[in-house]
Amino acid sequence: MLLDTIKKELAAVALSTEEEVSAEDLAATETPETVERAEGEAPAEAPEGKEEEKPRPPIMETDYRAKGFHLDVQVAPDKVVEAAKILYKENFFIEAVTGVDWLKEEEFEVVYDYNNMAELCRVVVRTRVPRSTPQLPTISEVYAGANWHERETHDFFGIEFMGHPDLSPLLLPEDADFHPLLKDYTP
Amino acid sequence: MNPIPEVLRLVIYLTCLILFAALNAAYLVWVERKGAGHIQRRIGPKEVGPFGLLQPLADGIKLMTKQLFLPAGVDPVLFKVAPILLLVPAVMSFVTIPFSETLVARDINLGLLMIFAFASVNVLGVLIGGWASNNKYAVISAARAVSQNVAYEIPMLITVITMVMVTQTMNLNEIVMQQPNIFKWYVFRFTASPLMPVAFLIFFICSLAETNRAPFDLAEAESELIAGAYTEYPGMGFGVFFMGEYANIVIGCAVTTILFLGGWQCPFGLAPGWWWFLAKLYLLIWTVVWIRWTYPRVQFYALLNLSWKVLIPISLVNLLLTGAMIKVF
Amino acid sequence: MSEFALSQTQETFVMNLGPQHPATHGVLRVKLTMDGEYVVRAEPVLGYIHRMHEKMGENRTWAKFLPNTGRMDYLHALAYNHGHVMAVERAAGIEVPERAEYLRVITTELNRISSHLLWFGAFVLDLGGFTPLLYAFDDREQILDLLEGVTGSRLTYCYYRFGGVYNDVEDDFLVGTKAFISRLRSRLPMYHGLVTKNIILIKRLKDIGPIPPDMVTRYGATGPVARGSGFNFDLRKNEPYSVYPEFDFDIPVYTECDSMARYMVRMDEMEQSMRIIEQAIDKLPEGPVKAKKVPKTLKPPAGDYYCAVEAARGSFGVRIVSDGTNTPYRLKLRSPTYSNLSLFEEASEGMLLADALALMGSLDLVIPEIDR
Amino acid sequence: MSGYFTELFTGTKSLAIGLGITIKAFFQPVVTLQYPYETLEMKPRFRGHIQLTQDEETGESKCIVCGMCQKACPTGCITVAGKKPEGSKKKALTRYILNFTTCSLCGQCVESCKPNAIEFSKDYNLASFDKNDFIFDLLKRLKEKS
Repeated sequence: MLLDTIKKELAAVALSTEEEVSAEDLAATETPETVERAEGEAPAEAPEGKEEEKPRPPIMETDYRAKGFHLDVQVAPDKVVEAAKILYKENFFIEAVTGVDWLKEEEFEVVYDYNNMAELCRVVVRTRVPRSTPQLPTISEVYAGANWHERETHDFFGIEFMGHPDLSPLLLPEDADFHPLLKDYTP
Repeated sequence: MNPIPEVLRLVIYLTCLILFAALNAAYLVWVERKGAGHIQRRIGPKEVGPFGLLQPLADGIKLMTKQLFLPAGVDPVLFKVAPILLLVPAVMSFVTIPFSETLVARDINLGLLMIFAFASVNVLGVLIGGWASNNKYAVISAARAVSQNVAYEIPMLITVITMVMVTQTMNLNEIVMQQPNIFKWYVFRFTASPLMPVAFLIFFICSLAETNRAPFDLAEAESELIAGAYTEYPGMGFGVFFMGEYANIVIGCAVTTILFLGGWQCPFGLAPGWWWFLAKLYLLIWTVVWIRWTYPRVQFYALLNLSWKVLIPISLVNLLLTGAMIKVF
Repeated sequence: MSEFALSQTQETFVMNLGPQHPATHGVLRVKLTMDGEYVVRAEPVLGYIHRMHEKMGENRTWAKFLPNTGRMDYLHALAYNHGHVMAVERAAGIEVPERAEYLRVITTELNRISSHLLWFGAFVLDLGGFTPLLYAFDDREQILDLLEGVTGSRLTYCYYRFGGVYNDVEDDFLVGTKAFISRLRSRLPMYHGLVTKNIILIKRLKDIGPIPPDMVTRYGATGPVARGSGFNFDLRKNEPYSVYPEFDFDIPVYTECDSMARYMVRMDEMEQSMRIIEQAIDKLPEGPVKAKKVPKTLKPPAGDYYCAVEAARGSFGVRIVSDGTNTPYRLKLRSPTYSNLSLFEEASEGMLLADALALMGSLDLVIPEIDR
Repeated sequence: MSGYFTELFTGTKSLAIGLGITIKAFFQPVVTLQYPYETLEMKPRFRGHIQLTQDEETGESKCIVCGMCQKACPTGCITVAGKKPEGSKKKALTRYILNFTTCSLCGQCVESCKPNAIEFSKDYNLASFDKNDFIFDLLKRLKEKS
């Protein structure tokens, strides 16, 4: 099955929990479930017991019916290109690239959505970059379609994709120097 | 012998012809819009006057009262000359058109030749207009118009040569007189060449292409080139272009009528006169309108392919066949 | 016509196609570098009606984002409603009654037909034929009337709610829909006679604007663009959502990769949508149209969720990142045409201007959806 | 070579079919509605701007000033105010302002209204040169109606 094959192949690039895990990376592998909004009006919703849960494995199959995707892979920022190459070899196509601003953890999460046309298999590749130096390599050489998605992510979050051919604002005005989807952005 | 001096007669005729061309342009727009409306199952203009009949007047007033400004960077002389260059040859061509046996401004022996001489000039109007506009869309349009006209002049003239071989005259009135009834119309003159209906079609298609009409309206393809060579023209500059376009359509259809459909002759040999000519003319013009609102636009290479691969070979075959027929019979 | 070799020494000029141009159907600007009539480089410039829906989503509750979804793809607004509603239902674990699902399918498929009809007209208009546009509008108007009777609006629908639909349909809608389907069935041969089989149109679309399968994968193109390049990929079949598995329908796939293939895919899809609607009306169960247990203030458990639907132009995906509060932490909207248009630059290289516009028309652009 | 003639023939035939279709349409009745002279009746569910419903007995508004519509509105275009009259338990509506310029007609206010105090109107002729014309005082409109 495609899911098993791709899981096996992606395990090579997924963030490994045993070796070379710095304190920062540990935070990265933490489940986003424990995150609460800074000024949420109703903070009591997240159950207390959740914090005792183990950190999420870097590569895991998710419950498709509940989540909407099959495989969730955490990779180091410099491994996204390798992951993209593996997925490209298996004829996956890129659906979207986007970012999430985790203000509390001072990190950006960059999320790559892949899907396969032959057999339904949605793979989510995520990586975390520090908010102060949001840099990671571009995958637009593997997936030409990622070009615009990365430009859009750069527009909205200011995440820099190293080696990207043209990171000028795409959806925002040409002279825009702001990044509206940052949680601390005020117009 | 003639009560009216020749010069005065010509002036009167010319005035009437210019009026005829202008009125035709105005009301052909109305016919076009009304026809398009009903073909698309709506009614078209209806507000100004009964059935929208005064709409052309309103449009004309609007165009005339608009400011005639020169866009930045245009060539001021050529920009103004271009619309006239399109309209004048068209009006000039009317001079030799026989509306009836006697109703003709100047019955000259080389009428057919003169019309085609003028027809070749009018493309200059589009070319100069497009060039002078200092607009990239207009330049592309001008280039398209010229190459299209050159490509379609060839099959058209080959067909005309065939016709001249058959009629043995270039006098339009004489050509009409050779076709007294429907069986003697050149479109059905199978004794001259069995390919006569095809020749008629070729000539009609070529006149569509020569007048930049849909589906050959590449020069003003509105979904590609906005309004082509006319993009920059304001007010009456555009209006004159428009008049020239429609005058060209009338000329094209008039020549088709004269060459193939017996001009002012009645199909049944009864009461020949200008009314028959006009009836046939407007029937053809209606066909032009009908075609416009039916087909999508052809692509440029398809246009040239049609000319070089279909129209020219067939018209050449027709030419040879006609020559052989004349030789044999 | 890509055999034309571009020479380096030749002079090129830059032409702006848009933001106001008849062929872009909205405020899209394409910066064309032209060599005569040949396109050397076509660079789409986006963002003229960018409204930052994603930020708006972060600042309002889940339910308050509903009207926004209808304003992205104004031609297939109900699919966008559906995508958002389904994503939130998945996150919050809301069960939808069966009748509501059927109503969603009927209305969204009607909307899909109306979207394809408008595309059909506008595409032929791009190619210079004006009349088919108004014939298509005539039919589309019937759909809008039907949908107006149900949803209350004609274009930017806001009909689906979390756990169901806004209100139940009446019988005259079902009768009217059936009448419309038999009407459209009789009109489609007319469209094919007037347009599809027309030699001029065939000459303009056949082998024009090839999008090879490899390009589809690299750019992530979906919808009719992928299906015209030989991919049997339709989320209604591949990722069966709602009650689509209950129906018997086919996915039209053409392997020619040219503009004609994309054209045929959409024309055939209309017929398939009609089949779905007919079956849905026949099977329509009785029951409530709204789930009972929908909390007033939705607070989906924290985590991220993805949900995609097949809109008229491709797969529309909604990624939700919830932090357990009543507003989304992050709402990512993946619009299909954004990916579809991004391949235009590569696909249009070396084409004639008119062919490039035919290719652009065959991608079926809706600019508000690209710009979001 | 035979392909050449086949294409010529089928092409000409397809063009003739096209002409036949358009000329048939030419003689068919028009389908458009001559708008200012003819109008359609609005569908019962047509969503115009909202208006207050009338209590059949009292002729007053049914509104209980709970503020649910104001809360449900995505764009915040509804402003409701009310106060308790002397000796009454229930609040009475004193002001209901709809800023129609930002309304997106989503229907969430009508849906959220428990006492059915608001409904969609059937007005669609709403063009105006002045933006202020679209800030509706619905209570005033209700009084004018009754």
